[in-house]
Amino acid sequence: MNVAIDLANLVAIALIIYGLHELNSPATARRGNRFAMGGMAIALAGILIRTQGIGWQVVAIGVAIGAIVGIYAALKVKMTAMPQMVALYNGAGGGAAALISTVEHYVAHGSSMNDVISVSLVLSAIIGSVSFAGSIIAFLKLQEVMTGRPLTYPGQQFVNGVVLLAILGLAVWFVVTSGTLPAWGYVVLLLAALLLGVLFVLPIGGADMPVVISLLNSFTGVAVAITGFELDSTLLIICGALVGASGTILTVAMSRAMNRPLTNVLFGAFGAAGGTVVAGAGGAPQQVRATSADDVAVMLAYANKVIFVPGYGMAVAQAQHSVKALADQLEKRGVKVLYAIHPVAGRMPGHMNVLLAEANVPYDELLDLEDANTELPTADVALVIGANDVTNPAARNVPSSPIYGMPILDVDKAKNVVVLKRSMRSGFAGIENPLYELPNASMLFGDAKASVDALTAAVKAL
Amino acid sequence: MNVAIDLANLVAIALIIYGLHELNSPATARRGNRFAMGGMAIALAGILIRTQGIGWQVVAIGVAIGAIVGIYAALKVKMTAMPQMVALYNGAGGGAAALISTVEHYVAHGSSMNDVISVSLVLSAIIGSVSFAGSIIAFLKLQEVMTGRPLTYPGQQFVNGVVLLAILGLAVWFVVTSGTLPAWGYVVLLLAALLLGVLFVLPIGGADMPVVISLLNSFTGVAVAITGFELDSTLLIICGALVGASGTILTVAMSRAMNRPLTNVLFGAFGAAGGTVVAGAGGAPQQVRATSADDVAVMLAYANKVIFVPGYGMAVAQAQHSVKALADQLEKRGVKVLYAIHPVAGRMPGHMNVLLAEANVPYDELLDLEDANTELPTADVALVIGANDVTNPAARNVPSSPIYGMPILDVDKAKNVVVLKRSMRSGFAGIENPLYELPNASMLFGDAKASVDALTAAVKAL
Amino acid sequence: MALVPETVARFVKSGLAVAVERGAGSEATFADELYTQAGATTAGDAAALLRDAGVIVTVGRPSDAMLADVRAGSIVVGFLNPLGDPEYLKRLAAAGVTALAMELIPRITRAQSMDALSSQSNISGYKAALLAAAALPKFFPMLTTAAGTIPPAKVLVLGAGVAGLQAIATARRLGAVVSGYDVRAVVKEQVESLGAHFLEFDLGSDAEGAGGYAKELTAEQQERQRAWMVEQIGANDVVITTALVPGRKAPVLISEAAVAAMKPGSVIVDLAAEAGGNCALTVADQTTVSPNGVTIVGTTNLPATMPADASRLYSRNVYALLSPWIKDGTLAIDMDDEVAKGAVVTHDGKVLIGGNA
Amino acid sequence: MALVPETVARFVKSGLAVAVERGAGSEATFADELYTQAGATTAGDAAALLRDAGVIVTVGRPSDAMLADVRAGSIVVGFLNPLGDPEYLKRLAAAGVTALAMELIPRITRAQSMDALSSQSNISGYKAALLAAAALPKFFPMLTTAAGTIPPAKVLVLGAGVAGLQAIATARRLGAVVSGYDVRAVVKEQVESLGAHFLEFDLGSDAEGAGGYAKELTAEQQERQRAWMVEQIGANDVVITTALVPGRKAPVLISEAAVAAMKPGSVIVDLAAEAGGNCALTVADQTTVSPNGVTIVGTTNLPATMPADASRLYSRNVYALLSPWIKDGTLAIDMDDEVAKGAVVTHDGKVLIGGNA
Amino acid sequence: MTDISHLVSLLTVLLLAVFVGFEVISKVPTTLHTPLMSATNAIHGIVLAGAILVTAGLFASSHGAALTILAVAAVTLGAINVFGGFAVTERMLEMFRRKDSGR
Amino acid sequence: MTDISHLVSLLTVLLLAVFVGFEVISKVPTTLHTPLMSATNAIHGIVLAGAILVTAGLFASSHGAALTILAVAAVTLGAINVFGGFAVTERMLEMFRRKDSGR
Ligand SMILES: NC(=O)c1ccc[n+]([C@@H]2O[C@H](COP(=O)([O-])OP(=O)(O)OC[C@H]3O[C@@H](n4cnc5c(N)ncnc54)[C@H](OP(=O)(O)O)[C@@H]3O)[C@@H](O)[C@H]2O)c1
Ligand SMILES: NC(=O)c1ccc[n+]([C@@H]2O[C@H](COP(=O)([O-])OP(=O)(O)OC[C@H]3O[C@@H](n4cnc5c(N)ncnc54)[C@H](OP(=O)(O)O)[C@@H]3O)[C@@H](O)[C@H]2O)c1
Ligand SMILES: NC(=O)c1ccc[n+]([C@@H]2O[C@H](COP(=O)([O-])OP(=O)(O)OC[C@H]3O[C@@H](n4cnc5c(N)ncnc54)[C@H](O)[C@@H]3O)[C@@H](O)[C@H]2O)c1
Ligand SMILES: NC(=O)c1ccc[n+]([C@@H]2O[C@H](COP(=O)([O-])OP(=O)(O)OC[C@H]3O[C@@H](n4cnc5c(N)ncnc54)[C@H](O)[C@@H]3O)[C@@H](O)[C@H]2O)c1
Repeated sequence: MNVAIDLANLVAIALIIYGLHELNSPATARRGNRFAMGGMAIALAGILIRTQGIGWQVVAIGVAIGAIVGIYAALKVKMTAMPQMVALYNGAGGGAAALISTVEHYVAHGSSMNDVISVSLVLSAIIGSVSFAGSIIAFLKLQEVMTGRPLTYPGQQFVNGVVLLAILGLAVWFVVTSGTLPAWGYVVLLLAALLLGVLFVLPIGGADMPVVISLLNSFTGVAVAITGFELDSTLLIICGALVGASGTILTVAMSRAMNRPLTNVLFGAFGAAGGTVVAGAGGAPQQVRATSADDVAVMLAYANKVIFVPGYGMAVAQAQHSVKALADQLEKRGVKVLYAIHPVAGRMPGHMNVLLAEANVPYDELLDLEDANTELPTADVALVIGANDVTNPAARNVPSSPIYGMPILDVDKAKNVVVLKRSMRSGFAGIENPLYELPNASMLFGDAKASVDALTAAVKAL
Repeated sequence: MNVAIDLANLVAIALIIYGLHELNSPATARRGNRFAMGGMAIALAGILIRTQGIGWQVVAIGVAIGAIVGIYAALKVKMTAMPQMVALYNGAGGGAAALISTVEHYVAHGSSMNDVISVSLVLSAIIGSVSFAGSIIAFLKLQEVMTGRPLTYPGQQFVNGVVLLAILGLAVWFVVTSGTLPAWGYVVLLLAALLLGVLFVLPIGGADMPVVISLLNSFTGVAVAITGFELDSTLLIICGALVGASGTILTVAMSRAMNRPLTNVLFGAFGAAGGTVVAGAGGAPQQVRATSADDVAVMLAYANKVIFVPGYGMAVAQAQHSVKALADQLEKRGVKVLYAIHPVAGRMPGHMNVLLAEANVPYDELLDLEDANTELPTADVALVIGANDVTNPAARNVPSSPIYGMPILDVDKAKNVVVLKRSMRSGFAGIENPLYELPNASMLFGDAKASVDALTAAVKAL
Repeated sequence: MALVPETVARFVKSGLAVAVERGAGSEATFADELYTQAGATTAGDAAALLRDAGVIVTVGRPSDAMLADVRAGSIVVGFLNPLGDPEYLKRLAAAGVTALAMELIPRITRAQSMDALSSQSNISGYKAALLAAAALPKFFPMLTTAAGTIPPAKVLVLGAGVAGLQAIATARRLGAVVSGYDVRAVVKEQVESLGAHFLEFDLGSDAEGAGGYAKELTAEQQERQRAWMVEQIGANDVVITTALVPGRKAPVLISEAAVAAMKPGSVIVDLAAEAGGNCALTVADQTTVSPNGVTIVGTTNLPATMPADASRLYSRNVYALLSPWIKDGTLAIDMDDEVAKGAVVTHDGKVLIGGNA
Repeated sequence: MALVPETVARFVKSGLAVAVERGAGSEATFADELYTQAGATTAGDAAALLRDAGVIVTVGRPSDAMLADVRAGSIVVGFLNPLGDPEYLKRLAAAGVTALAMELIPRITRAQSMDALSSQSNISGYKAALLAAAALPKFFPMLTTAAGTIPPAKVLVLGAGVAGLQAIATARRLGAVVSGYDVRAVVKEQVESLGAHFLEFDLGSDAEGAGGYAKELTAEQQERQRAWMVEQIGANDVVITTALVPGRKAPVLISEAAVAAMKPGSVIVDLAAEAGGNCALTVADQTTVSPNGVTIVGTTNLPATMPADASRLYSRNVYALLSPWIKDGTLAIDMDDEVAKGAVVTHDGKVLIGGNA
Repeated sequence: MTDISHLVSLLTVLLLAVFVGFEVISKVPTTLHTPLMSATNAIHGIVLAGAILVTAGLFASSHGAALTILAVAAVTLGAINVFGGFAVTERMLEMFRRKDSGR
Repeated sequence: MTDISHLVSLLTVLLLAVFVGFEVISKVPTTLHTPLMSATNAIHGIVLAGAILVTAGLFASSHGAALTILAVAAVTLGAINVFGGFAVTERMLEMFRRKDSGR
């Protein structure tokens, strides 16, 4: 029997790893998740068989509650609240690891345990608790129960240091005494670890939460792997290590996608809720969402209709050939690409025409103002390539604006607007563009040619 | 002590895996090889310590001979003979695995062994022998001691089947008797396995040998992993499995790079030594080397000077913008790119100029015939993009040719010539181009635009 | 032709009655029937038409004879050259008309669609490059042929406003190696945004003035500029000049010495000919050849050589200008409108100029 | 100008003495000094020059008056129109000269660099597109401007040989929407290789003849072609025609009905004007306007409007033709050479034509 | 000794699993970051297995109800982690469905 | 039982190593195919370790010289595999050196 279970475990592990592999690409991700689920199911079934149903009633109760709560919440929650949901579930995992250690500790109470067990027990308790508490704070921040702003206070570093030292001291004590330290010792240890989790996440801004959650996810992975040593379970070791390692890679990738080093995210005490605040053209702060070429690439590749809106920035960057290459790449995937040409885009009449003709863009893909404004509301993405004034909604609705009354391209009516420019600087008219703050807009900063080339490469790689 | 060795082994494994990881990219490959060497050194040192020097004299003799032979041959052999060298070394590994099993078999002789050992012993003996014999045949074929042509004869399938069945039968007998079968049984098993290796490789053509060697490499990996079970060594299991798996991936990648399914390579009994024979423009067969975008990309990316030679095919494919993009990509890497414009390339005077100007190629990168022929001998690669007649050396040296006397671009004087065209069809003059058979020429078949785009992507990925 | 049938139809739709002089559109390829189809009436008697009209739209300016027929209180729209000929304005005022000078429409964002200077300059720039290519005894593009390689022509565009930029774009399209030059510093990026090269010359100060136009240079700056030009010009086969300073004589950029430095067969197209020319040897409305064989094209009204598109663009500009003021079938200029403040040069018998120009 | 200084220098270097009529190069921007610098002598007396010369290089053909001065046994090279005017050949033969007709150089690969028909056609095609753009009252390119969007001009090129392809390329560079048409089937791919559209019309047979030239169509095919053209032509603003069949009158592709189907202001540039014209209304050497306002340009010698490059290319062709026959400072035609077999039309007092043409 | 060798074999497994974890996540498009994070999250839900083992262990000998409650809490949390994690991932991946039909 | 559990742990290691092997080779440019093949080739030279173990084992009890010769042959072959393999790889990778300086 046990041999069968062992072999089933191997299958489970293979399925989980393969599932993770498939999760790498949008095309296979769903299948990958199913594989991982299958592997998990086999592994859990194996455990139930192995425990021969001892205590199945209480286990059943626990599983039932957990499954119902977990699935119900997962299905009910709004799409936008997904990140905090992930945080919560991660916290649950960390909490479970810490609880397992706690139970084991009290079961063994008094009798001394071997070094492997004592070390792994105390480590999994600490890391699990940190992950648990940290995840809850992350949840509260994202759910806006707590302010998304970084919470800092004087002497913060010192307090953190003290807590960390306390934990280390207690942990060493625990190992040295082979787990036979007085009862309060363990309790204090746990509380200190929980506190550390809270303190760790508090100073981090809401915008950076996804990176933090990913890091806590990999912490939980590590905790679970260590729990594996504690319980002598290769299953836990492997799954935990898998998550610990892949989570680390992911965390780094995520912070890189935000164009920030990880250390900056974690210890920068910097970054605010939902978007980056940058100085707008007028000097006043504008809160915009900076995005990455990879993200935009997915958006473009899975769109039905994309409208390119070229402006003077495309001309300055001489990006016309790159723009055509991107359009070709998208059209190859069945995406419909059109170009909206504003009458005064650029710096001379017909500026965009000259450049796009040079790049061999067929005339029938060029829309003039009226046609473009008919098409834009049905577009999935409006990709604004170095245009600014000609997309400024202030011309429509701010009578005091110097450009009020100029007909503009209604890019804000598209499902998504991505703006390619180098900075928040203004265009010819020298005014701020409220477009950039709209919820459906995001900015891809950088030279237009470089950005468009990056998009082409990213679309190709999908 | 042993604990230290165990931990050192973990380090060794980590180094080997990490080295393999680094071998994935040209930029880090050398470092990767060094890491793997380091890991190997640690592992071997560990083994020597563990055996406490028992029999060190004979071991030293064996190692010394092996090291001297191996390194000497590796350093002396010509660059072009590398593949057969790899085959030989691979055969050595397979042979060693088979010998280990043989020794173990005779050591245990008579006394029955447990199932894990008997199964692994017989498997590693068989697979090791197949790999050993197959590698030697591959070596002989590539070294041209034996003909590179596929050797086939009627009833081949049947003979192979009989040998395979014999091996299987003996193997089962071996396991069932727990290794206590009569002495001749094991000997016959070994011989049959060696024979199978020979029979397996004989019908495969010289051009396909690299794929076969890679497959045999992964066989040896599997044999070593199984030897690990036999000797209860995780070191051997891990290294063997690593090679078995990565070797399989590599084999598939290699046959894909040759545009042939693996089964075709192995069982096609098809493919001749050094190049593909195709019908030339005149109907007579021409022996040319077809290459892949990945290969050409590396050639281009690591070149100092590349000269593009556009012709009518670039115009037909309307590849001018793609060509410019490739040039940009190469220039970004510091490669010098020039364009050689033949006076009658294309179908109207200045045809190439019109197209390249459209793609914004700066005029000062365009070389006319004379300048181009001064530059070409110093170029690392001449990339001929849909040109044919204007590169035909027959114009220089075949007085009977209808184009004799026309000045041509001496692309054959460049270190490497890569020709992008769709087929072996002729150009305007309707004649065969002997350029394609030169040893420094290779063909990248396909529509010029598609090929150039593939090159750009491949260069970017490097 | 000041109004094309398409625009006439739009005016008619907004309730105005439009009358067109018979045959006026034929030059610009618009036959009388097209106008009647668009809802206009046509008549042969221009004087009668003028007497009836509440709004008179022309391209150039009505002659004094015509002004005699114009009703007092009516509106006249056209290129009136108010800065060049202040006397004429007095006559307009005397006639009692409200005159809108197209060249004085302020360069504010909202008025871009009314900006006939831009739309006509655009045509001039395009046509100047074509004329230069036609006049040059050589190819513009580089061509490698069996009979040898033809090097590309070198084109220099002086003054990169609307016309200059379009000339740059057109010459580049034809395959010439193009450089541009201007006194305003912002232009460098604009020239480069067309893929051309910008010639840098340090004037010591930026010459950007009001409304995006250039200021006049000091005498010393002009002298230095001309000297520098003598060095630059010889390398070019074609020079297209478009440098203007509103209300002034065009700056002379190409001295006689500079022309002498050019190779025989070279071509100069001087779009500033009407304002006195950017080249010292330019004769307005004539193509002359310098002693050393340089062709100098002193054309003054290039848009007239592309009448169909020139009329189409001009009439759209006029429509954009007037339509916001049409209410319930009548046109009443809102004199507080920023555009009116700039463009109205006479009103109620008074000359208003100086207010915004 | 048949020889430019650069080529003169090469002839001089290979040992020939070159004499140039004084002032002959000025039109093509080559001053007399350049010739003397290149090693030629210049003289004012053309008759004396002719009497002295062993080889006479011209662009067109020597007049009968000039022939009177030519030495018997000398070599004459130029466009001699041998198929169009056989009578002239007899006069050449009578003068005892060995005459090489540039237009009869065979279209073999080796002779590409001597092919003056190609090099001059190339100029014609380029210039034809420029002329059309200059004559059209509209823009070639599409332009989206504040005053509205200007649609691109539509250009149709009939006959896509050397001149036609270059016209296509040039019109496309200027931003027009271009289609091409030819009777030879291979041309489709060539037109498309320039990014233009090919108009397909099923003639029932391919009309590719010897040397890559077209064959003459049957009367029935011509009729069908003309009828089809009437349908096609109205959609275009510009038609450039280059259709030629060697030695025949040019095929009439555009009937009067077709011209009538075009919009006023449209432009036809007929490069076949000299051979009778591809358009029924073409008048050679004149620009006419049809009753419905279509401008028809019947220009016959476009290369002459680009004298510098035309001369440069032509003289390189001549050099490529003659230089293989120069040995030790004398020129002796190898009458067995395939090129000579094709191009020599009179020799030793006999007319040789019919041999290869 | 066996203890040690057992530990070494666990460490070997750990090492290899870490490598698999590092290698398996290659260039993921940014949009997959969150689903991937969520999926790995669900995978460490395997801690549920540990919680079940521990709970079962409590029943082997007698311990206080307090410990049982803690153990069941661990089971519950683990279950939330597994079930919720996979469900969330599944929902997030819904948005890539279009692709399958879209192309 | 322990035998079995030992086997299972070896199999676990095998499984993970196989995954590492699969994952570690991602998109290799074709030119690296041969060096990579050669490097993996050298890695299975670890069989030398096995050969050494076996040889040492022979000395623990007495066996015929024949077996010793076989064992030494195994050692020799293994050594050829390791040393030759790495050396060949190193030489092949020489050609990528230019890059480091070239850029
Ligand atoms: N068409 C005409 O005839 C004409 C003539 C004169 C004036 N104008 C005026 O010009 C304006 C045209 O509008 P528009 O939207 O085309 O241009 P715009 O409003 O001037 O905006 C251009 C934007 O492109 C960005 N940019 C510049 N270089 C870039 C590069 N290399 N890569 C990426 N982004 C770059 C700039 O932002 P960063 O600096 O942050 O990158 C800038 O905000 C209108 O205000 C119009 O009235 C037009
Ligand atoms: N320039 C002139 O004025 C002029 C005029 C008339 C004739 N010619 C003659 O034309 C020839 C020009 O030489 P060339 O070297 O430019 O051209 P070429 O000799 O005609 O060769 C062109 C080659 O391009 C390949 N090709 C065609 N379409 C392709 C595509 N879509 N993708 C990739 N390859 C493609 C063809 O091979 P596959 O079919 O195998 O792809 C063909 O062999 C000379 O013989 C010249 O004498 C020139
Ligand atoms: N509303 C708007 O936003 C709007 C509309 C149209 C034009 N503009 C801008 O206004 C500017 C002027 O346009 P324009 O074409 O009507 O100008 P213009 O015709 O008055 O002058 C042409 C050019 O000559 C240049 N110039 C003057 N003196 C010179 C000298 N000594 N040397 C060299 N160059 C000299 C000027 O700088 C200008 O660029 C342009 O930058 C144009 O983009 C803005
Ligand atoms: N040696 C060489 O390889 C070489 C050199 C130069 C030209 N060529 C080729 O020779 C061919 C002819 O060149 P050309 O320009 O001197 O030809 P051309 O001037 O004699 O004729 C011009 C074009 O008109 C076309 N035409 C004739 N009758 C027509 C009709 N009824 N309707 C439509 N089109 C008609 C012809 O097919 C030709 O393409 C071209 O394809 C050219 O590429 C080859």
